[in-house]
Amino acid sequence: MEFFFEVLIGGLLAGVMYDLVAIGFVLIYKASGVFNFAQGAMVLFSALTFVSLLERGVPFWLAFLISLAAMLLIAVAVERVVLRPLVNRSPITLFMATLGLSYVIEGFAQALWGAQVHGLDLGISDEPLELGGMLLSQFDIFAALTAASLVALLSWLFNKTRLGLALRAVADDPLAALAVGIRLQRVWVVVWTVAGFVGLVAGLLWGARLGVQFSLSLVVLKALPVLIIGGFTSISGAIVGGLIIGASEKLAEVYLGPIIGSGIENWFPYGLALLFLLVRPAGLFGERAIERV
Amino acid sequence: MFYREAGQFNTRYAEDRRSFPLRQDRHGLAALLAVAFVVVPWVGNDYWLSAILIPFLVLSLAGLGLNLLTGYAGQLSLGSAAFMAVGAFATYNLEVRVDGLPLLISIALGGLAAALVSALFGLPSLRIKGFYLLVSTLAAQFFVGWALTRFGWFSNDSASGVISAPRLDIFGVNLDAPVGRYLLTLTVVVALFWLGKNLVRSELGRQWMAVRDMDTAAAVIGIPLAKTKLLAFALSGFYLGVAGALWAFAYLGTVEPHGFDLSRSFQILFIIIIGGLGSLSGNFLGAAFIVLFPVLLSNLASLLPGGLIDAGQLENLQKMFFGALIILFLIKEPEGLARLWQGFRERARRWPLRY
Amino acid sequence: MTQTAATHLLELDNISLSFKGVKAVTGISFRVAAGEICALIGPNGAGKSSLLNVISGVYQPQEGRIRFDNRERRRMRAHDVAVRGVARTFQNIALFKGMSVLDNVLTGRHLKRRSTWIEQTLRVGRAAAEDDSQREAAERVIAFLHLQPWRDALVGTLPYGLQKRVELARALAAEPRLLLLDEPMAGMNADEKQQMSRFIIDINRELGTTVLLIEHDIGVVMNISDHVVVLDYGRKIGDGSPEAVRKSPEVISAYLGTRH
Amino acid sequence: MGTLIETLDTLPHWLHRQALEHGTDVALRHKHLGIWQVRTWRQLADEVQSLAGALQARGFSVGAILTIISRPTPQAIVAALAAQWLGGTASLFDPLDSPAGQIALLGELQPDFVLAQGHEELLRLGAAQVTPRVLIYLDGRGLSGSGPFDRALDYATLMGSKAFADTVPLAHAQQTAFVFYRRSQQATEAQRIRHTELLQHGRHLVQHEGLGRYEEALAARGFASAGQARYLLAPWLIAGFRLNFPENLATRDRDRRELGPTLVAGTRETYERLHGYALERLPPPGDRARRLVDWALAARPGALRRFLGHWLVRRSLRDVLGFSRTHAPLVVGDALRPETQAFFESVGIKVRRWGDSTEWEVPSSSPASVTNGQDEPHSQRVWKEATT
Repeated sequence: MEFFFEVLIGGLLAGVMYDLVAIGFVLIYKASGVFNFAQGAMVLFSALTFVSLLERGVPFWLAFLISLAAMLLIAVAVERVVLRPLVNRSPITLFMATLGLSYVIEGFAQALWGAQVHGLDLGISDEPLELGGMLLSQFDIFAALTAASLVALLSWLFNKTRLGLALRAVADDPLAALAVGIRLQRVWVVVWTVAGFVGLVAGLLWGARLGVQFSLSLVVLKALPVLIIGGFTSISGAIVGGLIIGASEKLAEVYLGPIIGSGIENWFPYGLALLFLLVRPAGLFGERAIERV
Repeated sequence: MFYREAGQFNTRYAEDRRSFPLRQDRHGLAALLAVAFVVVPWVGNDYWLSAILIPFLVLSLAGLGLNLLTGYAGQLSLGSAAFMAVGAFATYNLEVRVDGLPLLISIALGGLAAALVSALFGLPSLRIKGFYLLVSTLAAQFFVGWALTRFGWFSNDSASGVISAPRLDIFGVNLDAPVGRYLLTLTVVVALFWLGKNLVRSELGRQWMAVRDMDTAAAVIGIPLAKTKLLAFALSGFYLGVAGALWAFAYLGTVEPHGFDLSRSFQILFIIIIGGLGSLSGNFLGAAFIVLFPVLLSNLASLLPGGLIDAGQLENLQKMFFGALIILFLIKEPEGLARLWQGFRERARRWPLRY
Repeated sequence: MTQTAATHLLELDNISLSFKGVKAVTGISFRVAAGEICALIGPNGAGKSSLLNVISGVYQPQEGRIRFDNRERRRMRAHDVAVRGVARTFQNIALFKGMSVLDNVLTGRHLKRRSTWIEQTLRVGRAAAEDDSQREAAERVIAFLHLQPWRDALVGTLPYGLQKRVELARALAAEPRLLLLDEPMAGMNADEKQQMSRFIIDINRELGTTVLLIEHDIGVVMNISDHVVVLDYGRKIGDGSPEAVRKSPEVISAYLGTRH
Repeated sequence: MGTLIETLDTLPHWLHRQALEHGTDVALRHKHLGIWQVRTWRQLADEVQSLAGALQARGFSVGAILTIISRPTPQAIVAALAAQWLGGTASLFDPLDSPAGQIALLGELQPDFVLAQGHEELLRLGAAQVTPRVLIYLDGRGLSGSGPFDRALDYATLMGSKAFADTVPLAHAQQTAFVFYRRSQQATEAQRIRHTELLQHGRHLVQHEGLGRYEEALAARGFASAGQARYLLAPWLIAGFRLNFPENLATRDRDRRELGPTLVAGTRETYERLHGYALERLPPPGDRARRLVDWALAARPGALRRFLGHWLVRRSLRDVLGFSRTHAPLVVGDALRPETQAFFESVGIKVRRWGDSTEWEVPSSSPASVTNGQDEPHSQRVWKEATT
């Protein structure tokens, strides 16, 4: 039983990592209705930039700011080159565009910084910590706290600031938002930058875990089921979804693994997401639109 | 501009239904086939046959497979490679476990197996739409990959999961030589494209497009959405399965799950985006582009002073270029190269008049 | 086209429909006689389209019964309704934009197909002969609505008025017994309206198709319909001959109330 | 043909001959329901005879006039030939002419036998207060329950009842084959053409232009002109080539390109419309493409220009206009305007003129003077005029 909880908590904490990626998705999806497949590439790019700067002796905070600036540039470029020309095209088209975008960013990141694996040490020891008779990784807890503060920051951003207001307006009804003089383009740039920022944080945490390398961009594939379960339009949904996925895949690995074979965690989330889809197509927190003809 | 259409008119519907209504086009096609079947095997060297033409043909076929599902029936899929894998492994197992089974039969059966798997993963499409469906197809991608590596039975318990394909024999004729493999591939591809052409021009093809363009209206007309979608998945799966078998047997000569990973699925998606969604010829154009462009790029790089661009950088450049190209096509010409060609042709037919 | 009240093709009995608790239609009952042109009118948001969607099986009513051709139904999916011989057009055109006019019309006839997709793909059996008959029937519809010049055009490229006509053609191609038209003349100029009403009358007279249509242009409605049903806020406030309805004070007030 | 011609001195006789000798050859094509529907000479002759039978059964006799108000359609041709088969006359009206004038004309003529295309044409008859003895319509669309025409007969059902007329034509050379009417300010003028005259001109054209059995002719405009009767119908029956009808006015240009007629017997309007059609669709002046076109179409080109111009522009322009197989481009009646003539020549089409010699005359007894057509049916009157 003890063991079970350990696994569960471990899973939940791992789920936090998924949350960090998923939140980026939700932001962009809410603001521009794009399912941004390039989020993973953004994570990779930001982390890679950060690490490489660090390795070239740039101080931590400066490297962080520069990477952030880089994400801003990307956001501007994306808005100019991808979003604006493709405005009011079908979601599928936009998705495929972000697929292309992810190729561009990944290629660019590796062309710029090389493809080798970079170690990243954020100075948090990873030795387990005894809590209530359970061994928990300090790092995971740190990650959880970061995620929590990030979410707090975002919710403040969206509920208390004018930008947040504008964003929600755009999310509800782009045309109306335009009508009341909200500049869609600017909102998009800001949101993509924020998503980039979230990506950077996620990149650092993931990078410190697995080392900063190409495989970072694959976390995007984990985020999809998270969103399906949580619903594309709700941050809290994304968080819950992430926790569910994290916990369930760990549990599955530990308890189902021995029966049907190891390595199931790379498809298990999808199976789970499918079940959710068939039962609740709009996800836990997403609202479903009734089709009018 | 070199068309001469005056005097080409139809007195029967059958004539009007031909897919190449113009005499010039029919002759052109005949010439093309003659070249492909007679001239190429004659003049083509091994490198061109086995490194360029065979993968080009197989990828065209795979493109058609995905195009049936995405371009015609409007169901987006990222699991193409999985169904190719199923086709490849099913064919392999039939070859090694059922002795005396003719190669073509086992390829067809391999395709059938892929069709079943594809239809299975298509089931969710009855409830969900758009990129929610990605979940299902990605699930296929990862699950199949996992299952094939996890269970040794599929790879006949070979240690690495990598297995070499058995000899290619058809009616006792050995086809292991590049020419043989090329002709085998070409024959299968031509036959399946002919069927595909009939398919998309049949009632079913129209139903697919109806579901793609406006599914509520399709339902009101009385089109059974479930059956239509599942058939799209199944037939797409069949084509991909056969393509997978050819990829393993005629091109690589080995069968391994990693050859059918997610990036392969993306590659096939790119083929139909560049070539043209909802077009048959587009698959050839897209595949040609995907196959030839890297060759071209590396040749260009080799022209530069040595070491200026190493292989890794080349790959990155390639990636960026493809990505940019996808975005460009989605913005400028969502219907791909095929549409560009068709537009040019239409103008040529009307020239010098504008409309 | 006056019919004896005995032969009713369509009977709605106390239909109610609501979205998330919001009532769209409440307790609507009326009957459409075989062979008549029946108009469904009312201010915007009166629930006309919702009612049409109920009849064609796009929405399922929470209450009420529908009798079509003396077969009663509680719930029925759009597909079954089509099989029974009901075809429709949509308020905001729902054509297959990526297909040619001819293909749209042919698709409208797909219920008339007998050969399987395998026969068609392998070009064996009855497929070819059937292709001919289907094509000829489709061509007759195209000729009936004077669409020959645009036979091979992609519908997405056609002007609005023509698209409306193509959609009518697609519905007609199914050889329906009941034709539901949701604002067939919306956004048309006078000439186009004139032409469209001519087509609708011809369809009714020449092919004997029963027509139930929604239209805002009262002038047109009074001209072409044998029978008018008036809705307001999801309730029926008028039902009868054009003259009778025109005189009904309730209808007049409803219209004056919501002039737009 | 030599010796035959003496015995073959009317249009119906030629039809008869073609049906006997080349029964299975294509006589007519009509683009209908998306494809070119074919009628062989045998089928055509049968159709003519059964319509003739139907007319005869309803009192249409030698010298009577069948008034045909229709666009060029196979049925219109059949009707004209049927009338002539019975030794009668066909009087052609083009529905595209101004309604007002036509209504007045019909009102005066009070025809006894009428074949009208459809609703529109019937309405004109109604407006002209014409109540023919026999009224046949081709397209019953919109007729149900429209008042005075409940006695009208449907062409299709008429054909269904196979009442064949005598298997040899009753026509003879001196009878009027066609009569055309028009209103000038003073009076109504008529134009009568006898079979002999028609065949003489037709034969002349056939020989002079060297027309054979395999010509393809497109009949896009109305027949409501004597010229067309002389230079299209007569040659068609004599040479036995194929007469083709476009799907409708809107599609005639596409249909012409599909068909690629070898013989174009058009009126001045035909060519000028086509000229306008081309000008409107060529690249806009000043555009680079347009400069190429103009360069290629310039008069008196040198060798290079002739070669390049042919391959780059003229050949394809001829084709889109549907003229790439045309070896007999004829204009019947008035000559073309110089610029039109020049345009077609620059594309490589030398349009040849065949003047129309029939003069208009005011009928000896002007129909207007006859108060009641009952005592002396219109048809009788014309028959007198035709035979005296």
